[in-house]
Amino acid sequence: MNETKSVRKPGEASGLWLLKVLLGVLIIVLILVHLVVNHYIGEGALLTWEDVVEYYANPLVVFMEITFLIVVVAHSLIGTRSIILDLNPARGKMKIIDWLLIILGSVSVIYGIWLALTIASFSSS
Amino acid sequence: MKKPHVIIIGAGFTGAATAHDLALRGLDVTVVERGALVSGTSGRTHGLLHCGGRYCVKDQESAIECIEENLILRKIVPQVIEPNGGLFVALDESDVEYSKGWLEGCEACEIPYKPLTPQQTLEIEPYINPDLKIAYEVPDGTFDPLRIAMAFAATAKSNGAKFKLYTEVTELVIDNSGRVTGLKVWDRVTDERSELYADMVVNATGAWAGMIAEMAGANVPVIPTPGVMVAYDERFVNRAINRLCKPSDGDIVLPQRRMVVVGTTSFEVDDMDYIPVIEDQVELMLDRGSALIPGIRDVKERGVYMATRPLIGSGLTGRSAARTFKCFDHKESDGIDGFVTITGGKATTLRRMAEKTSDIVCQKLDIEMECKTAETPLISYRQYHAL
Amino acid sequence: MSNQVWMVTFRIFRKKGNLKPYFEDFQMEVKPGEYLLEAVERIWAFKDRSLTFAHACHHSTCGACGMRVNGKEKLTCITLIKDVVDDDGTVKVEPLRNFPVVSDLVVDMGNLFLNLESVGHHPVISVVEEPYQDGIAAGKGSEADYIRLSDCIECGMCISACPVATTTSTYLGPAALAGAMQASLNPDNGVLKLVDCADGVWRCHSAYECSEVCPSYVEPGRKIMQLRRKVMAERIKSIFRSNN
Amino acid sequence: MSTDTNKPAPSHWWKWFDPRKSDVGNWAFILNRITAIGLTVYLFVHLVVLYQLSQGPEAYNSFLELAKHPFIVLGELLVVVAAIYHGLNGIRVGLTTFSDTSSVQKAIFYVIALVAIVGSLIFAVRMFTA
Repeated sequence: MNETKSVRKPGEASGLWLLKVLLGVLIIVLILVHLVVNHYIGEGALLTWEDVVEYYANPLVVFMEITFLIVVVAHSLIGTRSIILDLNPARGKMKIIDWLLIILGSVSVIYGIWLALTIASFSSS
Repeated sequence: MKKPHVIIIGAGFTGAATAHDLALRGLDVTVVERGALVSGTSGRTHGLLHCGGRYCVKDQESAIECIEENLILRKIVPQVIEPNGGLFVALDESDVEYSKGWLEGCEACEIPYKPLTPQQTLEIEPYINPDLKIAYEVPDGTFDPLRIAMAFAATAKSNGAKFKLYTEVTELVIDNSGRVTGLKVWDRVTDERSELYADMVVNATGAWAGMIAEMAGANVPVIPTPGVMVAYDERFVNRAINRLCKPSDGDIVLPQRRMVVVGTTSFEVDDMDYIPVIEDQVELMLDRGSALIPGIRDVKERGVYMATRPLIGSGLTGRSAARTFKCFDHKESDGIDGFVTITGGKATTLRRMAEKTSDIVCQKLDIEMECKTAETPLISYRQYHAL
Repeated sequence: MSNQVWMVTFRIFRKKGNLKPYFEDFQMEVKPGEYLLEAVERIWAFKDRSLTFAHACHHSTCGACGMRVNGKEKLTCITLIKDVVDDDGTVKVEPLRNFPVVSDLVVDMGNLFLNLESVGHHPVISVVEEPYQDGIAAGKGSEADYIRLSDCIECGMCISACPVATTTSTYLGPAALAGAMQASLNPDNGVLKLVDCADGVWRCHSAYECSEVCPSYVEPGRKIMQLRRKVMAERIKSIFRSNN
Repeated sequence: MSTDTNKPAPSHWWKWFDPRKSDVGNWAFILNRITAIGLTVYLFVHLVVLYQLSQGPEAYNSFLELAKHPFIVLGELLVVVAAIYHGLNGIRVGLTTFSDTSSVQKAIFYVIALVAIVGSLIFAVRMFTA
């Protein structure tokens, strides 16, 4: 009954934790860039569908938004995983949860890319 | 053959050490303790690993026990000992006067010492009163009270001993022939009462030994003698600092973690379950302690506590009473078989008290097993919780 | 001051066996300058012999008497009653959180001790190994020769205060991670690898409650951060080593 | 003492948010966790809602009309406040991790709290007067 420490959960070692922190820093940077870019290109607010489409006409904007999406989804899902880890799930459950999070993240990113490209395509047509 | 079952009452130093000794000799041991481990006198001990210097003038038997056990404990349980040595410091002419007899005592008891000039003393312990006349370095040490008991208990457990804490003895079970065959206990964890059977019961309750003995109609002349200890919030020294004088109040200052602890006093009480802190004595500790280490006056008090020594009654009281221990076979003293009491003594001699008690227990049970505790290193105190 | 007497209600957490826990009030005259453990011991001595609580040294070297006092972890032997009595004259005393309750105020801290053991924390160390931040370092000269008891008194209060430990019993916890930091002074014992895991140094969420309640200068939160830097530095170093 | 040494303590997730007599560090953690959960929920709701963009101008613009409701604006403000706090506390955690500043973590918290409040007020004024 004394060997509890042999059942260490794999996962969030320095790598994942560091990634979360770096992504966090990146988010702050991207938000600041976003605010600045938004101010100059979008001229303040994106209050109509037309505004948004026009904004997305710039390929740099599309690239930036997609990057932002990936970074935010990754950070939030690693964070979610960290919160779930705090609930001390069994090793097997954690594996399932990991897969669910990976699927959720992939679907979100693919959907987001599709959405961004769709919006961008409105301006060229 | 079935192993004889020995129940030890009390998980203080003596109880834990006796459990270790008997378990090492292969006996089946159960310790019952009404409170937590070392929650009586033992936990509240000053923590001085005596070299014997304190007793070498008036009580050489105790002094010799101390220096011998000191060296053994350093070997078997270094995990809880600060082996930095100690100083006996003379602050005035009367201390210097006392030192003559003291040095003779050290020689007689084979306690090694090294004289230091005031300058040499202040070089190694700069916070000692700079007005000192002379100091002697001796092999004192300090130990952690709870953890030394845990180390003994852990090793006892690793050899099969069981510890039942929060289990209070309510009655001794005595058969028609006047033999103690077990005890009735109250488990304070579950609030349940039960009866335990034993081939031998060892009363290792220190200052409370008289009360337990009375349950069997036996008499133990133990005089509960409390004293105060005051902890101050700075570690001024690395060595145990003793005043070089006739043992009196507040003449020892010990380092412990980031504190120093000054002790102690000596008076007698009847009810020892709760000893109130006497504020005049706290004041006295500050006075006496700051005579040795003036800086004590400038730091905060961190804690105050009273510990009740079990002194063996012999007509003499307080500081004059011997600090040695005594093991009573109640068959001889009261005609009660199956019942042994160990009391008196001091923390430094816990192993030897256990050895003596275990010898008597084994002799009574007709078992021929040598004591091996002096050569057996104790396992990590933390294993107490693993076993 | 010294003659002043306060009537204080001690609201004590009680639990026996599998019975439902409850709070019991004990009214008692105390001196405001007394330490809380004195009052708890007096309740046992004079009011209710069934009360269980752990204690030993009564001066903060053993770590046995940590409890939650008005919801906050306190080492009761060095906590003055006047500092914890509420305005309505009550003090609520509960066992530490995040440990199984044995009975009343006694908890089972076995895991804490085993975790400290598993990371190789040394109970006695050279005085230079846990240096003083401020205050006086005792002695002079070859201080490295002096041995002293380590700062951590294994009281479990940091575990009780830790928000992560409330749900993650496998988390090594502040005390053991601080112990690992101490153990990592010896570079060859593999402790940095041991704590580089989800239950180790990366589980901490920087609430620093551990450092807040630590009665013994350990500052576990700070040690965890130091340990993180050490683990990261070790990882970076090992990348270069494997390339050679 | 007859207990199993390694019996886990009972787990209650809501105790993460137990304010006890918490010090600021614990409040920082509680707020961090609440904002984390809130922002994650918002992120995915936001992604779903933006589907309207792919459905052409009518769908999206009518949705934008709906979004002018004060409750929605208030919700958006909460998201902004949460983001500001979460980001700033992230900086605090990073600082105390990568440098030996955990002894001043409380002071850092007070600074970020002040910045967060000022920032939130600026956004509040802008959003409700726009």
